Amino acid sequence: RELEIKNKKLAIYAAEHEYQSRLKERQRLSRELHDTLGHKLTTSIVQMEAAEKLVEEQPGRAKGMIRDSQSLLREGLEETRDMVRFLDHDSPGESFLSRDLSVLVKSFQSATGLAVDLRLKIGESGVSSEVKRHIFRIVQESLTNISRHAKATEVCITLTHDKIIRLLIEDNGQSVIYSSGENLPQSKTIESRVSELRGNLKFYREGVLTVLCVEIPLFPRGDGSGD
Amino acid sequence: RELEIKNKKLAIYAAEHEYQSRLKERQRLSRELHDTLGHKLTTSIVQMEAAEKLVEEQPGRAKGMIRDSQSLLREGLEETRDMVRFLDHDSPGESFLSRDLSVLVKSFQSATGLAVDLRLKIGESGVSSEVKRHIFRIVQESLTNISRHAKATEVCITLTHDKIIRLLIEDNGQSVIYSSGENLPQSKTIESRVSELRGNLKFYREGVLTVLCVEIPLFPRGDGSGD
Amino acid sequence: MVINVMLVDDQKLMRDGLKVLLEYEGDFVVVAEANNGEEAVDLYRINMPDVVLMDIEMPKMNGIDAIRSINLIDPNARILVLTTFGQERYVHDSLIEGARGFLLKAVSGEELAANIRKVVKGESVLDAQSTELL
Ligand SMILES: Nc1ncnc2c1ncn2[C@@H]1O[C@H](COP(=O)(O)OP(=O)(O)OP(=O)(O)O)[C@@H](O)[C@H]1O
Ligand SMILES: Nc1ncnc2c1ncn2[C@@H]1O[C@H](COP(=O)(O)OP(=O)(O)OP(=O)(O)O)[C@@H](O)[C@H]1O
Ligand SMILES: [K+]
Ligand SMILES: [Mg+2]
Ligand SMILES: [Mg+2]
Ligand SMILES: [Mg+2]
Repeated sequence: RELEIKNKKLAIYAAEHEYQSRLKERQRLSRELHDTLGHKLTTSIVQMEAAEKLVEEQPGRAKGMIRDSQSLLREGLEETRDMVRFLDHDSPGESFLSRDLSVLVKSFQSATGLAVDLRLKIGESGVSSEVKRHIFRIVQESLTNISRHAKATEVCITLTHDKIIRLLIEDNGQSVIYSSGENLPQSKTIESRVSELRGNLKFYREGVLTVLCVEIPLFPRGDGSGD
Repeated sequence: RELEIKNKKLAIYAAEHEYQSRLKERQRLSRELHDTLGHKLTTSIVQMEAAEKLVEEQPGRAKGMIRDSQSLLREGLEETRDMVRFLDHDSPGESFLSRDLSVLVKSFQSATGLAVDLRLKIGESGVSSEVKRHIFRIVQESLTNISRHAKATEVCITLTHDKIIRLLIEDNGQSVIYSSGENLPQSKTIESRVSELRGNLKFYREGVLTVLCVEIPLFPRGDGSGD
Repeated sequence: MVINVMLVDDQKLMRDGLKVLLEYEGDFVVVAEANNGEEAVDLYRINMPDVVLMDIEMPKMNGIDAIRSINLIDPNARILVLTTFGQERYVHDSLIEGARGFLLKAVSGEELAANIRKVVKGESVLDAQSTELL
């Protein structure tokens, strides 16, 4: 019975996580639009109207006000550009993936009670949003598997990125019948994601740990291998 | 083998749907920011620069330019306000739920090959985003169940809304051993969503159809029933 | 009759603009300008203006708290709230605290003046957006 409830919880948490992070993003954008653009547009409109009234009587002051609203508008334009950039690049910098993974891990922990150690050592340069999306999904599927099959109490996720991206997910699963060095059956979903990225997947037992190791080349398409 | 592939597809489509609709929303906002606000800001900045130069020599012309960019900026402010509104109300009007359901049905059809008839007759007034979210999830879970358990070829989804909200999901499932009038086992996930909304859930066989019927009161909290 | 106005906004550029627009009308004098809610309360006591134009989001003390404090000093205080979008959460709160109405900050100078005159006569003022909310 307890297991049944736990499984239901798990099934829902992924969907909820999506919804929550989408909601947070909307709130963030809304605030940004209000607090920066909204304010700046409003202030410049008032300034411009004032300038219009002063043109004949106090041309110098009018010019000052025109200049002030100009610079407000320039700032507003910059912020608009930033928002467009943020929206266009599904994951602006690595920070977006990091944030998403943190939220995922948190909601997973509270749904399952499992302790998860998340170690992100990823730089800021060009990881495509496609790669990030797959990484996110692989972590999600692995956590689900660990919670369903591993009887583990601890999980450690390490994501590093230099010439290649390496994702390591280790759990101290107790229920496993495999001996050290032996390979485990691979999840088809994870397998297909990794192969789509032309990466390398290993899933094996090492001592008391079950290890999923994914390595992804940074330029899966432009490597000229031609297959 | 074919079944296995189909199941994998199903597991992925829900997550993909979320991702796609989130992406579309971002693209829409990005376009709006770029094409409307961005343009208006740029034009005003240019105009104001020109106005500044004309203040002394041609004050009348300067004033005209200031007025022009003022009205541009007022439009821009309106648009910003609309975006904030859109972002704050998770589902602005019923249109958002309708759109989401349509996208869901489409991606479900293409993943499973099942024919789904979607009939939405929902008005524009106050359905909370909480209710909408649950409705969306119930449809999602039902479609998944139908594809996994029902061996149906057709599904009809009807959503109406007057004093209460009524969601009807009918499939022509062939594999069912229940006779007409008999109740089927209820999905815990759907059950818990419906009870959270203080709604009513029926799941039964009627002739050759399997029918899921959900009724949700519009004001589940403010009805003074005191329980 | 000259109407004495106090401007409360944490943005100087906004106050400057509003001041020019009001004084252009001829029957307004800006007697005080406050940077935040705290200053607004102090300056109200000193100047006892006919009307206050109040921003909401400000450091130190926000507009809602300032409205409450000013109404304790002078239950007849006439305070008009200026907002960016008219959709903000606090629209309702400021009415409860005793504001006489709302306007968008970006209304035209003429509209602003006309609405202040209404408030001085004891009428209340709600723009379309805020009315929609209530
Ligand atoms: N962390 C793990 N520890 C032990 N066994 C695992 C672990 N992850 C996966 N497995 C084993 O590998 C199998 C395949 O995993 P896979 O994710 O492909 O399928 P599943 O989880 O059983 O079903 P689903 O298709 O719903 O994910 C599992 O059934 C389980 O036996
Ligand atoms: N449309 C349907 N036609 C026939 N049987 C159905 C239908 N929907 C659900 N069922 C039956 O009801 C049962 C309960 O559904 P429920 O969604 O709770 O569990 P499940 O789909 O088996 O597993 P999961 O927890 O992954 O959703 C199913 O196992 C199935 O036998
Ligand atoms: K404000
Ligand atoms: Mg699995
Ligand atoms: Mg199910
Ligand atoms: Mg302010």
